[in-house]
Amino acid sequence: MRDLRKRTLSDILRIKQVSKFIRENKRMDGRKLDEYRDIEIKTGVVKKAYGSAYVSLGDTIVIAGIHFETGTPFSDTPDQGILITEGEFLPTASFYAEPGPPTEEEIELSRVVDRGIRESEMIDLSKLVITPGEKVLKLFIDFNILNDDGNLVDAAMLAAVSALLTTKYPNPEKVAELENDRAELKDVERIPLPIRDIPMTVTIGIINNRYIVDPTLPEEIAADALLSVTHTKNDEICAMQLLRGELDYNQLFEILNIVLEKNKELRELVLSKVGGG
Amino acid sequence: MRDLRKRTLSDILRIKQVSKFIRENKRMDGRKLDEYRDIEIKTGVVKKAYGSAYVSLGDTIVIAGIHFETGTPFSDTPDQGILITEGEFLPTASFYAEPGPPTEEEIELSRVVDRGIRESEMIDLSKLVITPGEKVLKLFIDFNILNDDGNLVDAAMLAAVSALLTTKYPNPEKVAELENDRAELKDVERIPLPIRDIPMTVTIGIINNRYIVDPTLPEEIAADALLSVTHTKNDEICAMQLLRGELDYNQLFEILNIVLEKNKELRELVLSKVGGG
Amino acid sequence: MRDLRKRTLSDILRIKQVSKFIRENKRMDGRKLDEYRDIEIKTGVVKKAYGSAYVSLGDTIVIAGIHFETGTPFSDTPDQGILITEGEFLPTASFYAEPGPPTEEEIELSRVVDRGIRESEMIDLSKLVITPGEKVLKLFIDFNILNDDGNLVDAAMLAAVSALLTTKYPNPEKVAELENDRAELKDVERIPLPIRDIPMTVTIGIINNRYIVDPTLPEEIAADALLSVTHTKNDEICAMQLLRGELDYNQLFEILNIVLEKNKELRELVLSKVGGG
Amino acid sequence: MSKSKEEYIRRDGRKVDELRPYSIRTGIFKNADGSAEIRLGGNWIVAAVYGPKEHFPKFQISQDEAILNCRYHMAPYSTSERKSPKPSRREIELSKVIKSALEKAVLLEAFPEMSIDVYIEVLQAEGSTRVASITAASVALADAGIPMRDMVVGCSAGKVDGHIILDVGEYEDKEGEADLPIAIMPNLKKIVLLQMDGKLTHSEFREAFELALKGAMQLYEAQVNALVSKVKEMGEIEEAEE
Amino acid sequence: MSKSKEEYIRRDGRKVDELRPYSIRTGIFKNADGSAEIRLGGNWIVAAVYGPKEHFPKFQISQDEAILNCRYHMAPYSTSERKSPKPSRREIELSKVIKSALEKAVLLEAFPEMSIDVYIEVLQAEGSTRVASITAASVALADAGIPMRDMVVGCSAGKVDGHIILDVGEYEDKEGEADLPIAIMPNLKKIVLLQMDGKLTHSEFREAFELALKGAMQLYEAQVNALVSKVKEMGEIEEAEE
Amino acid sequence: MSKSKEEYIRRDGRKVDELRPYSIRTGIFKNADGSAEIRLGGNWIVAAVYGPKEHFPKFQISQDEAILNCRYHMAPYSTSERKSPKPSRREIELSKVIKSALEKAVLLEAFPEMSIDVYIEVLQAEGSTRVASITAASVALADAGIPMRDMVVGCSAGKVDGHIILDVGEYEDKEGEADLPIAIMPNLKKIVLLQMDGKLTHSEFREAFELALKGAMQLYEAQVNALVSKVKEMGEIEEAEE
Repeated sequence: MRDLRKRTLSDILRIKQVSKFIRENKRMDGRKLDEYRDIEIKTGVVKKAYGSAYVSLGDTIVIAGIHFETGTPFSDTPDQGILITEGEFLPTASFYAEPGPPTEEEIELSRVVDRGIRESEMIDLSKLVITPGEKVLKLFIDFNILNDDGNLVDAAMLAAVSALLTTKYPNPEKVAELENDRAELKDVERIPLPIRDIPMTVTIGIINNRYIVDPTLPEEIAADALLSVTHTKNDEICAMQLLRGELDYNQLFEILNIVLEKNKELRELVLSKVGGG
Repeated sequence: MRDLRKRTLSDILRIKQVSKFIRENKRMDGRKLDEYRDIEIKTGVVKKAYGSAYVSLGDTIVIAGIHFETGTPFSDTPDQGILITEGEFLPTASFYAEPGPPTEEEIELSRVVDRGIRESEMIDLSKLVITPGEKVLKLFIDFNILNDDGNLVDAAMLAAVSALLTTKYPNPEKVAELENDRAELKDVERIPLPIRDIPMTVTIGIINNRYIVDPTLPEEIAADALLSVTHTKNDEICAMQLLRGELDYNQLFEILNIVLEKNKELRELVLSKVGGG
Repeated sequence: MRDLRKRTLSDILRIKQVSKFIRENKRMDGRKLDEYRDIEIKTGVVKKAYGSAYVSLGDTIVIAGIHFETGTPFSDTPDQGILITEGEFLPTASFYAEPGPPTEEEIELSRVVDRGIRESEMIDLSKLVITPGEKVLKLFIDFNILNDDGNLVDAAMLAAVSALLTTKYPNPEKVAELENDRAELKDVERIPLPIRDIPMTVTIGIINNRYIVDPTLPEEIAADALLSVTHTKNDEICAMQLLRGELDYNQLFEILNIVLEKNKELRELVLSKVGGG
Repeated sequence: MSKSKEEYIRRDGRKVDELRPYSIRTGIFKNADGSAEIRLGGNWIVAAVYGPKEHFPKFQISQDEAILNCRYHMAPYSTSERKSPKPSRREIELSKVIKSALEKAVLLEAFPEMSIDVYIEVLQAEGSTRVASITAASVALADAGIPMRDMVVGCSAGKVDGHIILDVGEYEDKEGEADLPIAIMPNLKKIVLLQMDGKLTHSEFREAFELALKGAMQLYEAQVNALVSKVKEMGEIEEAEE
Repeated sequence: MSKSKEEYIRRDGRKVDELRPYSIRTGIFKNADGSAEIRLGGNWIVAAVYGPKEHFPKFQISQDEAILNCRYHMAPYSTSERKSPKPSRREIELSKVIKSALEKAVLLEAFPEMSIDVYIEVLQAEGSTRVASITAASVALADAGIPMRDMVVGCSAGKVDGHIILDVGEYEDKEGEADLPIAIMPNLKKIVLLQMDGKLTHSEFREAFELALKGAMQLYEAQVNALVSKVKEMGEIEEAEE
Repeated sequence: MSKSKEEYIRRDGRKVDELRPYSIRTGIFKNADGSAEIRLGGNWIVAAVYGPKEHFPKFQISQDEAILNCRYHMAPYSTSERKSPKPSRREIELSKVIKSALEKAVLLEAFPEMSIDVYIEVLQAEGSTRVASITAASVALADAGIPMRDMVVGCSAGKVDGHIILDVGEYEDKEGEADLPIAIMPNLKKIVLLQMDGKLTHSEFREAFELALKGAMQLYEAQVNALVSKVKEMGEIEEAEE
């Protein structure tokens, strides 16, 4: 379990170090408080998937892959495809990440990413319908943390969004003609996903009442609070999660302003690296 | 796990106290040996369910709720609806009741309640058929122990029976016309459940060779045996479970006579509070 | 868990004893190095199953039972029935065999037996089709280790093969006419399984660089390697599993020659006891 | 219901008060500390006992007495439809009532901080498996040399076509009007397992209970004989070895 | 959106800044160390607290502070379609965020090596259950006498038909444009739970947040009253007993 | 089968005795004590090693040697149909045979009471993943500085269209007549993993085995090179830092 409250002796020393730097408006890796680490984005890294992306934020590494299956729509949304997001920490990611059923941290992370995608209405799910009320496409976003050096939400969102932007999916009209969905789906003509928005998530850590962008794992442990905010391309807030800690009321609004800026920076970066939108 | 054999020092002291009272034909709470605690029954407590009941037997609190889904009948009973009973101790109920998969005590309790309802033929399951052999209604009885002060079987049966007596279920003829069962089932016209009997369960504890009705948790721990017997309204025995301990042959028949009396008392009480039947 | 590496003091003494005998080309139970223990095979032991066999190899006891259900074919083999093999150690088998989800040893054992049956093409799965692409028979091989005194692979294969050789299965043409598969399947006319081969598995242990056949549990613990090899009736190798340990390259080929001989012996024994083929 | 009790012949040819053919054997598994097999009509059930032995994990041990674990389980091939090997809710309930019954017989206080495991496997099921299981398990416990206050022996009675019958078979379980499985300690005359489903009047219940008692006493003899023949066999082996 | 904020009447008759009817009771369960019940519109939620108590297994204990466990769970009958009793991914996430919020209020450092269990059961759900749950849980903790830096109280705001509204009901949750559940420590003025979904501009967000704060302060009064009336009752009982 | 062994060209253009393009890198994950990546045709597999470290729970530790844990797992997106993240029976079997092979190479007796965890993740699968996995895992173990008797390197051979071929690709695995994955300790000349399915005569088997051996020796060179380049890089970094 990824338990940021765990305070071993070495954690405490690290926290002191981190705090000392932050008090001087510096960070241990030389970054400015509002600066992201180097961001690497590679798409199409897994050819077997319909879309995929490899993202590294410094030493944090995430891979996302997109798959499709046919299925029955939910009874309350007969004219919508189904979006499913499942994220796991691979046991390669850290000493704490052991194999087993998903932990509450993994479930929270998956659901935060899912809300970012879903609430921004990034994908037009009505375009995933094969026969209304009977058969639709299920879009699976699977992502994995391969190495954890903090800020998993931003990294996972970047991976999921980049994978989706470069996904080609089975044309539902052609799927309707299949005899054996399961065997033949992968050979159906593929068309680009109907993208309507590009949500971006920025997570802010509060250390010594200063706001830091893209916290590393030691910074997360040192932080008094961690807040993830997702914006649409039109600057609406579409998802928010206080991952940990407590905030003053005014801190919330100060953070929102920082996030709004960084979110634009990040979206431009993705567009330049991935295209789409 | 609810393990009545667990004998801490305080258990042992409690058992001695309980036994001392019983030897003098008294009980710690002032009741007579064959007297129930105050019984509170409220029906319709959960509007979201098709039927529900809140029952307290002294400090023992149980809630039961009734739900319906459509499903395929069992292959050996194509012309019968399906009855499913699942009971759980909520972790609010006691220090021993921890969250997790159902324990053997929870499974036994559920199955004893289920047999009481099923074997009395309380519900005419043939009236739950939508299309014979293809589609029927599944009737779910879910009950929860919210606080455990003993005699869970009687309390759970009272809750389940009271909830069923006041349940209105989706008219199968109207269900047959639905396009989307799952989404529309809850809006279908509802009619009263076809009730054929009102089973009642009475549990007797044996302490110092005396028979006590409606045992509290300390009395259950002190008891040498606990026997639950369910009767139909026609005084037939329809279910029986030796929950714990050992009985002499003659004790069995002495208990049956007590149970037969109490069962009538209890049924009248339910009818007066709930109506139906 | 069946962990052959577990080395208690009594294990170590036993290993020394076993090794001493083997160095003198003898075995503790008086057998020659290449000799099987007494093999008992009884078929039709469980009338409720479509086929069954009880096999004992000395004190190792295995029962296999064959069942059928209807189901949907896999998307990549629409014109083939489905073969499923599941083996478990019953907790009767040994002190280490505790109830619970299948261990890695149980899964390996099941899959080795499954490969022996499947890769030899023993059963003509195309004869298990009811409606191509839509409905086929699922053939379940369930086997249990009742007592473990080593060489479980050979014993389980003998039980599975003997059960299959004497299985009569529901005529798919008649199954096609059923209204309610689940309820009526067991009453359908039964015909012999379409048998095309009779695979046999022989497991060799290496102790002190000598090859021993049909190792007992103490011999397995003492062995440096355990190799299971399955042959078809035409002397082709159709499955192989290094269960444990390490082999020189030349040892592998020496073992293959021994296995080829023993495999014929075993096949004749089965044919004489069970018939078929 | 037109035929009298004496005339009524059951579907499998039995009279109302007749047990199915039965046999009990002990010492069937080499590894277990005790074991037994029962055949009762088409039922084929084996039981193995491991223990008394050290209990893990430590925090669960009881200072005063041994912990008895009990698993009743049906093999996938034991029924005419395949049964998933995963324990069902029914199997979990029966494990609990069988454990509860055996606990009254075993001198648990003789083995504080230890545990005793009883494993029952139904290899073929044909009605009344729970009582046949407890009968076999009790023999396996005795075979393991575990001290007991009394044997435990089970038997069922039921009601079919209006007749009270002994030893409920599979058809009678499915189609009958009532099923009453019991288990007793035959010398202490104590009931340790008692369940019922179906419908019985009080007088029918008494008749069924007494019939089940009679059947249990008959099976108790078979338990004793199985244990005696094992002792005899061992004597013969020892004599032969001398 | 044609109607002004003052005129807009919600489907259940409420004004935009109106809470549903609510009540909070404490001391509802005898066995628990603390307990509370909240009713908020159709929501019916109970919470029980066990602890502080020894923590098992030992290797998980924390030397510095108590471990807080928290389970948010919905009863199968709490929703209009039956909910499986097995915890869903949603329930696991909500358990985590509620735990995380309560941890900021409880003086965990007062009980090193111990654990405190908070169990929340939604008996009937009608929108905004997570914030009602945390409100009840906080009262149950106080009822258990566990020392806290402040109460925790939750409330939601949202956007429906273009209007920012207080205390999102079930219909508004499903059909509305945004949902913002928050929980605060009302005296310390700290946000301890904050989630959002839907779409809000920054100015809408500010309006919604301030509305939710206002609602939370109103519910905080009900928390205090519930605790005060319990103390009064106890006083009366004691007086009566004297 | 009309074409001779020399002429036969495989569907992906390879000769019968030709490996797919491959590369091995080490030190790819910062947190793990050792890590490696292998690409072999379309296979993309990573391995991480944690340990040696204290083993929990205590009652499982071995007094004499370290416990080696091993997990082989396929990512949901690694195959052309989505794979459930839950380990399948196939993955559990492969974890077991890979663990069994690595145990022969690692000097477990150097770390009594400790454990070593090997995690293998198949990010993209294209045939012969188990042998590629073991090849990567062995490099990750060496990268973690864990003492070993020898490297472990795996390779597969098979039979397709009547020809014995090296390094079975995905199409060849599905459509071919036999698959023979092996792993060896190349200096000690020991087989530590050996499985087979399909049908091979004894002489075909010998040919396939020898081909797989040859391939394994080629991949062993790549293992060594990966470890050497890492050492070189570190040297360069150190020089640069001086």
